[in-house]
Amino acid sequence: MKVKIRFFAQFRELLGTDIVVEPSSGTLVSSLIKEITQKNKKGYDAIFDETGKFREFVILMRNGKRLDNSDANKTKILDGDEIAIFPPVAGG
Amino acid sequence: MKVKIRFFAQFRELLGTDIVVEPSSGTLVSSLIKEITQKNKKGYDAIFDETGKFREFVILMRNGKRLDNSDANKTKILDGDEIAIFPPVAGG
Amino acid sequence: MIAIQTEDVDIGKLINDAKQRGIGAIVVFDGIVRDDDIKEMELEAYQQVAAKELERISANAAKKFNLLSVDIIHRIGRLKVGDNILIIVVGAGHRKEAYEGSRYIIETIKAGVPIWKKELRENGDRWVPGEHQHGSGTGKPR
Amino acid sequence: MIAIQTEDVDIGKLINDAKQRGIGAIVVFDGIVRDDDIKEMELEAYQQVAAKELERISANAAKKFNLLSVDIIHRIGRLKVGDNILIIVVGAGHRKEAYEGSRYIIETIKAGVPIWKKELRENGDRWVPGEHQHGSGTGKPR
Repeated sequence: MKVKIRFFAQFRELLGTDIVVEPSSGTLVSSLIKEITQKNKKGYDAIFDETGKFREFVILMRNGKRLDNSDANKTKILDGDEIAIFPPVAGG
Repeated sequence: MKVKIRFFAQFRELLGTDIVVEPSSGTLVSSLIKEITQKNKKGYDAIFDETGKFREFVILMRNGKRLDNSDANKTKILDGDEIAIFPPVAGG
Repeated sequence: MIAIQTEDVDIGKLINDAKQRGIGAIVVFDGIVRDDDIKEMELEAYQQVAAKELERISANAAKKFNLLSVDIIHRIGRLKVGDNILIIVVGAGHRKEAYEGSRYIIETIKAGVPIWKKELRENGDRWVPGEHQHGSGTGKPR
Repeated sequence: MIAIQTEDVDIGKLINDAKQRGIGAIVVFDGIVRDDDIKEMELEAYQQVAAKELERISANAAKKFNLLSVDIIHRIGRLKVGDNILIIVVGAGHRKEAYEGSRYIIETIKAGVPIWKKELRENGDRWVPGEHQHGSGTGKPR
């Protein structure tokens, strides 16, 4: 299956954006993000704390809808999903 | 002495505006207005109640400054004064 | 720019001109002749006093809300539905000040600047009653 | 008109186009790049989601405050000091609705629309921290 990962703002600068990956069936959202961010220590540290949990301010979206950080540990990625990871917004 | 009387809005329609009069020295503001409005009953009634007092909503100004209606009975007209009489404002 | 005038004004230009050092937010209020079954509206001002009042309101608002820029243009004369009556443009460092300053100015104008409006209607003309009570008494305006 | 775009917009024209049956008050909010020692500002959006959010905020505001007209244009890309960032034009029957609707829209945008700003400064760039806390926890954003 194919999934698109999108980082924004600081996270994009560290990790890139529009990353297409092909995870195996049953992969959890949190595992997939962890796997992708491993490639850049600063990027990983910006998103996860020392215990490997999402930092409190990190926002996740799955197909344009908020996904609670704690639910990301229970939610399986589906084919065609778009997962967005970003810091607090600052528009306006 | 010369004094200018200015009515606005409804009062202007009934009584005219920029009326230049030459009252005798010592004339009170209220007396002068009463004298001028006598010429038009509707105009007089719009400004004064049955007892001859200014209606509550009538606003007076002397040289661009608010003159309390009750003070108009004690205030003498001076040469060059501009007296304005108008209903509640409705700008904006 | 503070003015009481018959002419309309270019709001886009006012906004551009308001941009100056320190400005992060501009709020514009535009009061418009509404189509309440009226044909036209006729506005009248006690010009000298109203202009001085607008200057005073502008200065007070600038001080009270840290406004960096204030324009108030109040039109008089004959206006038709959709025409601008009153345009207020304020600029400030931040949005809170700009919104609050703008609102303060319109409310203060409504409360006390000597300007009057008459609606010209099919079924007869009507002087618009003010929103506030201004006489020395406590009764209602007619 | 609801848009997230790089181009600027003609505010005077937006105001004119907003005039329609029933409108008595228009309030414009214009958010501007302030000269806080910055050279330029770079704006980035999660475009599809942000546009949908703006549509939703516009519809909610219209319903909640009886707005007859709502435009929201949020700019992205590289902007310089004095440039418009966000323009909100709302039209309503009366001023109270127009002011409150406008304020509601800007506050709701600030609180949750996925758009980010980076200040480009002489002494290094800086991502502007949001005004609100959005994660699932209670800690402060960095």
